[in-house]
Amino acid sequence: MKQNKIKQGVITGLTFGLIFIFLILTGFTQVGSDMIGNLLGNFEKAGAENALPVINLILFTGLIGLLMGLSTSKANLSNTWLASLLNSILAGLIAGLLVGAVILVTGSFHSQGVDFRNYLPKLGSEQMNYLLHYTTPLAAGTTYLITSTVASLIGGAIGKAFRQQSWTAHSMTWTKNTVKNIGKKLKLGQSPQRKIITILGLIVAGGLLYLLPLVWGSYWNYTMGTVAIYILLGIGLNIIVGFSGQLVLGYVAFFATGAYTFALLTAPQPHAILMNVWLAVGISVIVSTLTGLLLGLPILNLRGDYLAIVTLGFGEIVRILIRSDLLTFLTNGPKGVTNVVQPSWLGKVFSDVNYTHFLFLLVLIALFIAKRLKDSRTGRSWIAIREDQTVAQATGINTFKSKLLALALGAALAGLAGALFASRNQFTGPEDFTLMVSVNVLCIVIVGGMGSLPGIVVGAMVLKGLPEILRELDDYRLLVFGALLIAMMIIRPQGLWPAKKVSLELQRKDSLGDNIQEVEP
Amino acid sequence: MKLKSVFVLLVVFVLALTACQPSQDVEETEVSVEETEVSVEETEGVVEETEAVAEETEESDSSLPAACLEDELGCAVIQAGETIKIGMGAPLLGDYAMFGIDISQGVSLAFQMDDGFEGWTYELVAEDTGGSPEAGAAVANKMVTDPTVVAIAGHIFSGSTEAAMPIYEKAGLPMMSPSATEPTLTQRGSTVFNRLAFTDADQGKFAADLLFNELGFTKIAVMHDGGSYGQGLADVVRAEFEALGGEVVAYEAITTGEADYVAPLSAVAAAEPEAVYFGGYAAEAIVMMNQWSQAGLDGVLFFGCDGTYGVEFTDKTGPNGEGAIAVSLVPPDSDEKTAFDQAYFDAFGTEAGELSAFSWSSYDTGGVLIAAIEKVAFVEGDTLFVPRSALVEAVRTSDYVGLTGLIKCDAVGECNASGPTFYEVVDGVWVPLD
Amino acid sequence: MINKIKELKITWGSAIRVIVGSVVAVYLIWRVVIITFGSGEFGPDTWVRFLITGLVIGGIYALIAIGYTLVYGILFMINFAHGEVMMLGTFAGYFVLEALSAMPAPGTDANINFLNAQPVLSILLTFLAGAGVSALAGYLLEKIAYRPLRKAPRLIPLISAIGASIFLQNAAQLLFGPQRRQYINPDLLWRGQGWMIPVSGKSVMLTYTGGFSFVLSILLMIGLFILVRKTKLGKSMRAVAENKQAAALMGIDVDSVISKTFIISGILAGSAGVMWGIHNGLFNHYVGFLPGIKAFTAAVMGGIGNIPGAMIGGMLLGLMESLGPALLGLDFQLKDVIAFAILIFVLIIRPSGILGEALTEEKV
Amino acid sequence: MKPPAIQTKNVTKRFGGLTAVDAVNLVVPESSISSIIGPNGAGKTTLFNCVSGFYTPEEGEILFFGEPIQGLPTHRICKMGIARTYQNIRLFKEMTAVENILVGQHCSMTNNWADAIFHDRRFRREEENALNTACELLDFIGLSGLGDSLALNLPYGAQRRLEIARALASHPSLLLLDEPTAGMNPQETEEMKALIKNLRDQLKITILLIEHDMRVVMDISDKITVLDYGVKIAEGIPSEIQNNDKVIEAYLGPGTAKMTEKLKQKNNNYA
Repeated sequence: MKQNKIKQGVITGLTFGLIFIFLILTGFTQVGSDMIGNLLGNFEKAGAENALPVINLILFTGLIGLLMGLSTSKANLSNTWLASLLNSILAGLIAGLLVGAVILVTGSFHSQGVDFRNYLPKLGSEQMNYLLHYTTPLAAGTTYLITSTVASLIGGAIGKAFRQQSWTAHSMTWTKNTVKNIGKKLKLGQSPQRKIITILGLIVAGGLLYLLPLVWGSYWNYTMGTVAIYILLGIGLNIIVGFSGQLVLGYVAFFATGAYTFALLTAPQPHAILMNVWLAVGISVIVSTLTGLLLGLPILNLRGDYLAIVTLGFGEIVRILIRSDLLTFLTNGPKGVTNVVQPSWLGKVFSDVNYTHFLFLLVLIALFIAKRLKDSRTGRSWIAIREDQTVAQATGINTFKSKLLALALGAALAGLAGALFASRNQFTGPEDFTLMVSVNVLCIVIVGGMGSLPGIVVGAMVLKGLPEILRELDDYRLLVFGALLIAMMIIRPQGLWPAKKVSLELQRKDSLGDNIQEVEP
Repeated sequence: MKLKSVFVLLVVFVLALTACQPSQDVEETEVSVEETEVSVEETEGVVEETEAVAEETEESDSSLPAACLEDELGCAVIQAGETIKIGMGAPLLGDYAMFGIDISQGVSLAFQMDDGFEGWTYELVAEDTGGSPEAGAAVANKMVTDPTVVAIAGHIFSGSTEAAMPIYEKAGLPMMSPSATEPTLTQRGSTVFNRLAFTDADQGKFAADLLFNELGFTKIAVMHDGGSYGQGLADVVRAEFEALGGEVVAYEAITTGEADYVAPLSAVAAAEPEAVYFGGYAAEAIVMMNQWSQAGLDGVLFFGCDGTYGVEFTDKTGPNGEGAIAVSLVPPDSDEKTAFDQAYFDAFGTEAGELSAFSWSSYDTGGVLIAAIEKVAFVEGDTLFVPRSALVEAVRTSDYVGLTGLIKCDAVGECNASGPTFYEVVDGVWVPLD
Repeated sequence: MINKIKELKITWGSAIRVIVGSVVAVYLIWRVVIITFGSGEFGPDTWVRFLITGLVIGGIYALIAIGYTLVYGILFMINFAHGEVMMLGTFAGYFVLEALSAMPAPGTDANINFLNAQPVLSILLTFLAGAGVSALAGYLLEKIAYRPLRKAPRLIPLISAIGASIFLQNAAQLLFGPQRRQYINPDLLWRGQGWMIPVSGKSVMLTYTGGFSFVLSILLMIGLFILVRKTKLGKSMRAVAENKQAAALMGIDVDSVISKTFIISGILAGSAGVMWGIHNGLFNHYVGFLPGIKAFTAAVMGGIGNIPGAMIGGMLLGLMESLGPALLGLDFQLKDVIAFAILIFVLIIRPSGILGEALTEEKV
Repeated sequence: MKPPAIQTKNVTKRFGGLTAVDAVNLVVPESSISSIIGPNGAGKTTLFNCVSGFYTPEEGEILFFGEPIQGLPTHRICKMGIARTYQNIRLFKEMTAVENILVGQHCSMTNNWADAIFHDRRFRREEENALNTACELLDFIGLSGLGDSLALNLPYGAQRRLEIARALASHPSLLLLDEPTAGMNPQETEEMKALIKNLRDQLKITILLIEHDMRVVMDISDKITVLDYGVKIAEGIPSEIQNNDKVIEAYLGPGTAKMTEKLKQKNNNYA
């Protein structure tokens, strides 16, 4: 019994100790401490003296300890205060001992002049001194131990106190109810009012979408333009994966086809066709669609992961062929196509603001189309195929045709996105079309919520926008990104904005009700 | 219902965007130099427009020094306590990270070893591009929004550079790339782009000449790694070698990142060449060298390029790499070089040249940029001003002696005046070829 | 008879299948004719070289592919991070070899390091470390990133796996740096040395590392086969793969079986990683990605979920990569195109892989 | 004379060495309720799957109102007017009840993706009609008000009925019901019986069903076919089947027919 009670503390301590060691070895402690320094506003002065960074480092250690304490208290609600605090102290001690030991050992080696950097590049001399708080290994190790234990104890106490009064739970339910009530009010409100609010909102949002690109500068125009292109890709892949449930991992092939068709048709090299931009966009879309059809015909009766790997292979085939010597005469090989034409309207080349507006408009149109498709016979047949292909076919759906249509439409959107991508960058090269593009788009669809259109917007924002925002984290952004992806799948597997069902029956009743009202007077 | 969902969507869109504003310190500087900021921002249009804006600036704010008002792109204004920022777009993560990390380390070392200018120190702002053109453009767009960035060291890799060039051109940020070698980059009329790397065309020509005339080979095989750099070189060598009268008996491309090239090497061996020219990077070259005899290429000369040169090659091929030839920007031994090597090792724990062959030229890149900035920058009050178009001009007219020799840019921005040096591996060390 | 003819429906899919099939077949026959009777761009020695390369790489692919197939068989998920599990094993092996080579051998003079004094023991230790670290990584991966998602829709664990892959790759880069590292082999197994096999007047080298890797991968596969077929654990693995609920009702601890599956696939991946290092030498944090994708391809080609299928798929993929370009008269740059094209071709003809169960009759 | 709704001629289906359905001849007259019964593994569902197109029989012919349908893809068969339900309910779980029924109407609708994008008149009219039909069907199976809940959230009996509604939505002339009352309580079973009768009487739909619950079978069937090991062993009206020795043996094992005879007599004696 007693052992069981302690177990939680031991495990948490070990976990957090290892995590902290990992953070030290990857050098994240420094970044984290600097962030704390930034928050406290003492970072500016940090360069001069050693005291401030060390304080920040200790604070960072404390923060980890605090989190550790909180998580020990989370596990056993039935624990008494004493047991709970004991657990926290235990966790703090264990983690502190682990970290302290690592610091002690590396520190001692370091003071003997051993250079770890060949194997652990983040443990350079300067960093080691910093990690040692500019003192002896023993003193530093002890500091870590004490900080971790004390912080864990505090964390445990806070956590226990909160849970004891289940204050958080109350607040949670309160918020939920409030949100629900507001929702109800909105729903119950008479529909004319609702419409006015919606229209007003649309105008405001539309205005913002128009105004923001004007003011936020070229960097954000560029980033949001990329996000918009990825939304287009997401919508396309969502038709294939989210609606019709066909796992396609080579979506980049259609993107590449669109981009290259457009680039080759408009760029002065290697072919000097110099076609009109808008015509070229159209042809790119058509070529991508045809590629989709051609690929789909032989393979669409494959199921699940077989389809996934075949399409993955197809994506790679397209990329390798584009850059190969075999097709260099056609595609300009690994050098890519340069000087791709930018779109123009009435003789004036799009500025980046125009371009962002144009992309936003296209995204809205694509969203609108996808939404209409979803709520139609076609869309229902896709979703039926996703749910149960055999039954869908027995219900009269020509599944092959239906899947082919989904693939073709998805490919068409990818082709459009590709053409825009090439023209906006004025360049396209084979390295823009790696497997990771397909993976990214798939992540957008799933992180946003399978089959959900607003989900794609949110997903694209998070997945293409977040790494840009995480640039502040420099080297650590992809690390953080990977960890967030896992955490997100565990915490919210249905996606950030899961698809919502339209209440068709209710809607019909509403409309009938409206009719009656209209008839009565 | 439909309307509502669209509405919610828009709101989220907008909220997310407003949440994504640049970090605070950048914002502050934006406020303090609002005028220049505006002028930089609006230079995206045509050049005439920029001039108009510059005039506007003149009218609205006469506190700027005359040199800035005369400069058609205005000045970068750097307050006391700030640093002079030099941007860089390089692959810092992913498959090509060693190039980016090495180059950023080389450049930042140049800045660290410099005493600064009138109390201002230089700071390298390196952003990750992963080597891709798409991210190259993103980084460039980010760089131009920071008004205290005065110049760009980079980009690294031709594709990324290519995508970034038009953006810097509009903003008037001079570039100096230690490694973008695609020949046509300097032939696009860009005023801002310069490079230290010699072009593939030059290198290929010299290599073919050496192979045919000096070493006396008549039958060679040409291989490349399928990248634009490698393929460019290989094509030049093939054309030049054939023009000289030699015969290219095999032309084979491989894929990067593999660990086994026995099959393509065996195929090349079957054509019985006297030497194999390889355009590509050390990673593949090392694997190839180690499998040389396995593929039946014993006694056939390996002829590399500046991508294959480096300590890594000799370290990791050991006796297998004996006799291989490569080209390099690596300077001949000198006191400065020894000092740099020591400093590099002390700072980063790896030998200069271990991550890539660009350690030295990236150091020189930093040096050239510092020299150019010091030529045009001036202090008024407690503010540093760097006239932008003057800086563009200054970089283009650089005349500087660095670790790698004389750096003197020509009219289109080719700055490597010393030409390639060929090296041969003798007893595990690269020795200049006479 | 008439019935049969009526059943031959002509659909777009089958038409394309026939066309693609016959074009490929005609081209292949033509190539074989040219190679056999024509002037012959490659001599027999070159073909033997291709074969050796293919088999060695194929063995490594097969080991990794088994990991994919084991996990897929039991969880129906693509363990996208499997390549990264292998990468961690490669690193672990490297560090052990570094340590051993820096360590003086006991009882000898200081000139001989432990590595060369006790090469067999050293190699054994290296493999133990590689396999151990990969097994641990696999175990933790399952526990942290996949177990909470056991009941989620199928694509959710895939995204989690992609996240894990990105995380592990970057963690390794941050921990150990981006530079390429090279395995220090004991002199006994030095790269670039091997047995010389005379083939048509020329001698072809079979490297010691290559021979060693191939034999070891075969031994590991045999071991795994025995494990799955003969042991209690193997039986429970198969039971869990068949039906988790039923297995649980029969008293099998499903969680522990899944954990053990990940451990086993980790062991195989780690061994493959160490082999990779010993045979090829160079590696960095990116080493797992490409072999991971290739092995996944191999697993699917063999019929995913089927262990002998993964072995055959791996070997076949390795052979195709080295023999394919020469057979088809294409550039070696296109070897992945050939590999993927053959994959597509195989799946068009056998929609569930070479040894996969036929799914044509859907269970109703 | 109008051909029967379904006529199978010597239909044989094999899985490897196992002959699941062996030369079965079956006639289902129009507007009848016919049942197939037999012990587990007798080949009932396999025969169903042959009729609905999931399997292609190796031998024999299946005529639907005189037209051969064996080997056709299932969506074509559905379009011809055969709809079915499944032994283990197979609804589109993540779709609402209404949507399930709308999918069922797929064949009877003609609008395509372009119509959907432009919301043209045909689309609007068709969708409105479809929605009306769906709501009527919901009413018919007694699920109105539950139309907007996801199929997986419906109670078991409701799911069974929804599956029938989805099948009905395609306006079938023949409805195949695979164990429609499996797992239902007596009251639900009664409701289902009434529903099936209604289908025949009101909508004039021919019904072929597989059922284990003998009370249901005996109560509503016009005709019963008994399968055992893939072979038809008996056919006739309920009362004939009830007293067929072969059938009893098939269900209870050889020799049991006499036993039951004796038991019956005993019971009679006691009575």
